[in-house]
Amino acid sequence: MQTMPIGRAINAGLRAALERDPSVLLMGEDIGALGGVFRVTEGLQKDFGEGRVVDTPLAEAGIVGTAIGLALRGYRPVCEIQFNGFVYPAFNQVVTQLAKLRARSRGRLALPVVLRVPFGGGIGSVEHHSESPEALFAHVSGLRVVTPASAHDAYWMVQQAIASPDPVVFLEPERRYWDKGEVDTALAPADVTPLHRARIARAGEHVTLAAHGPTVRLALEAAEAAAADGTSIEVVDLRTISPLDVDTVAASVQRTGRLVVVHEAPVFGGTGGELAARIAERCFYSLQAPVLRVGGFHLPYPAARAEEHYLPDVDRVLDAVDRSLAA
Amino acid sequence: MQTMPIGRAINAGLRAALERDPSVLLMGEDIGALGGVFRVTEGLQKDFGEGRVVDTPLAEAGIVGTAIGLALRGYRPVCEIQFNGFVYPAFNQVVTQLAKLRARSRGRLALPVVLRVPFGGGIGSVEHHSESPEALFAHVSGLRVVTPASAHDAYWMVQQAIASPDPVVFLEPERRYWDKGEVDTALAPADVTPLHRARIARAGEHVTLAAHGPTVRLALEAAEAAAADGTSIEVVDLRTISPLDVDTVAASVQRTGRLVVVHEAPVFGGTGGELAARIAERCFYSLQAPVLRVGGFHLPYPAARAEEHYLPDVDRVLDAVDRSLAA
Amino acid sequence: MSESPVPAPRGPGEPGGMVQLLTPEGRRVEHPGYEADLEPEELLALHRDMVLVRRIDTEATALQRQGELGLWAGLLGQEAAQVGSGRAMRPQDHAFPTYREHGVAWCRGVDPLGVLELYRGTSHGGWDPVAHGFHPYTLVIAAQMLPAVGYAMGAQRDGAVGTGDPDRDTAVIAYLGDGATSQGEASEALQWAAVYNAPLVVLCQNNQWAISAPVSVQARVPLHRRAEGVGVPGVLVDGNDVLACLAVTRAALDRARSGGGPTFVEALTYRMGAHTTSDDPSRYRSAAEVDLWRAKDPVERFRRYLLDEGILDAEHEAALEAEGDELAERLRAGVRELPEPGPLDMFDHAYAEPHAQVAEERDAFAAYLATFEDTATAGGKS
Amino acid sequence: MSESPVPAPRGPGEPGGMVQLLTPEGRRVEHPGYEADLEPEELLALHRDMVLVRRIDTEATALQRQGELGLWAGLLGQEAAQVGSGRAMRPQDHAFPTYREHGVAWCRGVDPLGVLELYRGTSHGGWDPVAHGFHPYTLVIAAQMLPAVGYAMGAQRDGAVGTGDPDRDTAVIAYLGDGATSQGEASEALQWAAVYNAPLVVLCQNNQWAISAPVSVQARVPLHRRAEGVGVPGVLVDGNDVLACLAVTRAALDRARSGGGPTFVEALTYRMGAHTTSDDPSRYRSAAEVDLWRAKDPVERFRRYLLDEGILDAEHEAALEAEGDELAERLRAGVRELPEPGPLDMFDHAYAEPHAQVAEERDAFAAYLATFEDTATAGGKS
Ligand SMILES: Cc1ncc(C[n+]2csc(CCOP(=O)(O)OP(=O)(O)O)c2C)c(N)n1
Ligand SMILES: Cc1ncc(C[n+]2csc(CCOP(=O)(O)OP(=O)(O)O)c2C)c(N)n1
Ligand SMILES: [Mg+2]
Ligand SMILES: [Mg+2]
Repeated sequence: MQTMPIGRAINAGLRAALERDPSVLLMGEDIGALGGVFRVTEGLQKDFGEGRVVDTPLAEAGIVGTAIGLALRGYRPVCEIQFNGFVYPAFNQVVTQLAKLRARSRGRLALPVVLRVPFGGGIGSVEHHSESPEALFAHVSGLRVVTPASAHDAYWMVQQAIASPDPVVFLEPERRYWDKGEVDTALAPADVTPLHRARIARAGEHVTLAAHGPTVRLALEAAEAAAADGTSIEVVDLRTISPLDVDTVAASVQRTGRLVVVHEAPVFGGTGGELAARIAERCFYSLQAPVLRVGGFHLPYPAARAEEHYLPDVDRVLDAVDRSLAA
Repeated sequence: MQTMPIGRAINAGLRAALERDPSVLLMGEDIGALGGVFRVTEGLQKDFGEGRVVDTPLAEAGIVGTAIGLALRGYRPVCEIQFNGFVYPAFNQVVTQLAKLRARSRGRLALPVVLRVPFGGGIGSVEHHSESPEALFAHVSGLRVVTPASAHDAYWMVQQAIASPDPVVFLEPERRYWDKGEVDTALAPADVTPLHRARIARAGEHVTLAAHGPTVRLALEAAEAAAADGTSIEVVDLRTISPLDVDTVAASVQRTGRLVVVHEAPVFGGTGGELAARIAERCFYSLQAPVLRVGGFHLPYPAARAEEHYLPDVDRVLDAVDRSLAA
Repeated sequence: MSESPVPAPRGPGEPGGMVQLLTPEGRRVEHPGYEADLEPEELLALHRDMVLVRRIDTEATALQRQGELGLWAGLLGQEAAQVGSGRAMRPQDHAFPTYREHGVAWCRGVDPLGVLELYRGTSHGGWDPVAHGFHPYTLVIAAQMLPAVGYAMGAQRDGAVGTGDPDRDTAVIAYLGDGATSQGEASEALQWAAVYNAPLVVLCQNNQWAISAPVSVQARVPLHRRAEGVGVPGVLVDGNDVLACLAVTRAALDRARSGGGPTFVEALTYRMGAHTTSDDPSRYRSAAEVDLWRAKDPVERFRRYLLDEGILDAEHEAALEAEGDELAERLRAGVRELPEPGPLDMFDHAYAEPHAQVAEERDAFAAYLATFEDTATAGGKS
Repeated sequence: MSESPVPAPRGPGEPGGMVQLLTPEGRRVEHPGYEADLEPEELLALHRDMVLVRRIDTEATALQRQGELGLWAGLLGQEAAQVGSGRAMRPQDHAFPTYREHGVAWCRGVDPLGVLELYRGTSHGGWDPVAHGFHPYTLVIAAQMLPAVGYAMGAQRDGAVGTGDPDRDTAVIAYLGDGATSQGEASEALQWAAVYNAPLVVLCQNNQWAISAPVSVQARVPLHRRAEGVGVPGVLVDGNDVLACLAVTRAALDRARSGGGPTFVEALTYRMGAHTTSDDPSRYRSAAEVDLWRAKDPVERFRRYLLDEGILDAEHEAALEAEGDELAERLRAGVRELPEPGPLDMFDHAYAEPHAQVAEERDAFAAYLATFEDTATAGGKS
């Protein structure tokens, strides 16, 4: 067991992948000497060389597009998109090529490409740095979308993503990079939770709270606060957005009869709607209250000093929990 | 009253807008002499000149990006994206600039830009020509997303979209371009249904069927077939995807107690999930069955000869209706 | 004001001018720096390629009219550019095509029926991209460019560039059209290729039209100048001259394989037919223009040369005609035999590993389909 | 092989070479085709701009350290490029900036506090883009380029180009960095500007770095050559020479306004400070390099020239110092006064007309907030 922040855990996971598999390479802006703006790739270029940790031109379409070509040639590129709002120049390559080439070639081509995208807000940053675009990737078939909420998951999930023969969008919760946690680096791969399995982060009885990435800690804080008032909240860390582990959530809701979904992305058209729709269908007879969603508003991400109002917080989560329990 | 196909109705609507407002201009690939690959702009360059009906270079980012600049200068550009699958090169301009510039300037800038995007399948076309990307636009705040299902709506909605001070993604149901319908061109603008209002396309009692664009006709056919077996289906033509007219659907569901949502887009992460989640919440106590969704599968759009299997059809819709009624 | 001037166009003959080795009349001419001294058999092989490729095109067009294909994007007029560049490739090279490179597919040993699969709509393409070094057709304009650069960067990483071993050194050809040069990704690809000195040849078939848009809608200066802006040499070649296309592409590929870096080749040619079978060119271009180019027909031009040289004779041509008939017959029969996709096939290829929602949808759909079989016997939908 | 050759770099002095009118030592030199014969008052005004703009930068950096700003992107070293180009604009011209054009904002009469709003995080920018002809800062690299071209196309449509009326003819400047030239949209914008002959000047401040990436990561040839590839003249100018930047931008803007079309200006300068206050340049560049450029300091260079010419004197400088102190004081006080966004403000600007879901969310949020007020008195959350 080692204790490390999430950012470092991803760094350690990338290091392990680079050591294990010579076909793995990292590509991105400022990931070399600088170690990335979040220092997630710190020290990797020094240790693995400029050939395997590549500082690219300032062009996301180029990063993803050439990564696709490298993957076709047998490499496993891991692309860093510097911030969530900068992934759109690459969107055409992601949707048109990365997601579809396998189907277009009837399975003859594999695209083991990972897109690392820091996402979410709460770091007081300027616009385009704090968005949560997961719904846009989840709706695109051919992609897998995952996000870790703990250091342990960060360390292992990034390696599982790199090992996947399918393209994976790996969303990194920006404001949690510095959150410390225990990482069991000694686990045998077989003993690691599969990439597309959700996790009960806290057991509870009265209501289920489903969260992913940065809102998992928020959900746990809400559960802690609610416990004081005698409300027992079960927190599910979804971990995977595409596919969704609906079974784990449904099993929880069958016990609690109530579900609140929390994410930072705008609620309208967000991934919470898909989960809510599936649970409302699967658990129609066990739901004692409507599934409620707490998240960002249907607005462009606001200026830094307004984000505290925009982002879901413990009070807004508890308000939804109260409404769910009151129903 | 005039009878015309949907494609012609859009053409007539564009013509009316070009005549009414000199700041309106059309931009796109092959929209001039050719009249567009679907002939929607046929004759307009001849009548309004190359200055107002502009054949652009083959670059969607350029089309949308320069349209944004033209709008900032006081024009009302109407951009044609030749096919749904070709909108992604423009996605960065749509998400980063078109959707956000108003909020970024605290309302000081207006972006009256219309993006015309033919969408949906069923025309036996090659890949990238038959996709339904509405969910990707609906989740982007700052945009409005609408789609007509009848010639009458096509004629008026395109004019309302052009008149809107906000950017509008105007989705045109590809395989319905040739569907004829009555158009009341004589209506006073005030008497026209507002752009963001849904419409009861067929009244019914037992179950509500919500559809938009190309699936509205499908829903009506299903309703007709069901009527024979004594099942009375109410069909709601959503017309607007962002915002969603949840009130109209909820009012219908409060009567019928049942809802089935149909669209061609993949169900997973599709707009049906948002509608289902909202109705399941709003109508929790009046719903007698889980909200069911019928749509495309979570797969890249298949080759033309497989699309009959991929696309929802009357049987699949009726199967869902049966399951809803059986619950 | 003083600024770095835009270089003036250069004429044929002079360095940087259009490379031509065969005049439209089929007369052999020289261009400094480019040889194409081929053996008679090689010349006949090129002629055979062009004739058969044109035959495939004719046949496919007919099959579309008969409703056997949903669509066809013809290559009529572009045989020289495609066969010349395709035959310049070595087995280990890779091509990233658009949707019109049927002639290159032929040179890469792809069964034309594999191409017809896409246009019939039974699949998105029926060949193995790796086995043929010929990647899937790309319908989204210019989207193949950056992956092509990445693939070339991969070859470089593998040490398959500049070793001097002709069977190892590898280069990539990325095909694109004149209209495609307007996509930002096309420029981005050129720049990445320049920055990484990738073993890439960009083969731009400037066939004068992007559906209804003449090339003047796309650019104010010759397309190959674009490349110079990022430090990539641009070459202009007569795209209806198979010898010139072969020589220029060979030189560019050799340069790439040896580590010399990327080259942009603009092949001046003409789309003699419609954009696709759904297009009606009479709406946007004159018959006179088409006639003008018909006089430069790449196949006829090369044929005349071979006849004058006494390399080709009536006997050869008769044999080739017969071979074409056979091929056509095989296509006509084969296209009808192409397996129809089953309702569940599409679920097999979206992901390499299971995806819960896809699996769920597949199972539900299979169960749903089964109800028809049951009820078919039971008589009608319950 | 013969191909259109990549032109060799050109030196200062010769046509197409780097335009310089002031040596790093502050000596006035000539460059064919460019004049900057300004009155003493005009020269002093330029000097004042540069000094005050630098003062704004210094102050903002300090305010960030004190926690009053969340971030600051400094312009230290780029004062000449920004003031020179900014002062070349006429009132009716429009600028599309990146996030670093504080000097241009100053020239456009934008209150520096409006810029600080963005970096403090109280808004995305506090000025009226139309009133100042200065559009919102764009943080997504190169995303301002195509809208800038479109705006220029709009001016053209309005008949505000080539009329000869100096108060009517309009041009647009699009600013971008060296790294930004790698974005496909930047190339696409150049091409559209070329195709439509738009009244556009692309002002590229090549400050040698894109965060940690030296310009060599972005390109193999000088950036202004990019433009030549699409037929747009490229001009290289000493970006630390305010007279040269003024003269070159003026000439380019005049050309654009008169209908002569777009120009790409590469201003060679240097980002003397960190990329932003969150950056640590010591990780990727040497102090020696920074010293090298400090010797070319644009403000000091111009000051020396004015002193030598006897245009500037101690008195002037003292007055300017005092003016700077006042300005700084105003910023220090003003930044703390900037209104904090209320919880419901953000709902006002996403759409011009009501959006059902936004309205619903706003009402629900307002009601939710109200519960705290109620319960605040009632004591604690129920
Ligand atoms: C991104 C994108 N936009 C638009 C289209 C529609 N489209 C298909 S082919 C074509 C013209 C292509 O012209 P060119 O690049 O010259 O190739 P050619 O067809 O002449 O071989 C267009 C506009 C597309 N396929 N992809
Ligand atoms: C599309 C996009 N990708 C990445 C970034 C992150 N980023 C911000 S500034 C910057 C470097 C820009 O360099 P340059 O264009 O030279 O401008 P400079 O900062 O030197 O003024 C990068 C990579 C961004 N803002 N937008
Ligand atoms: Mg063409
Ligand atoms: Mg820079």
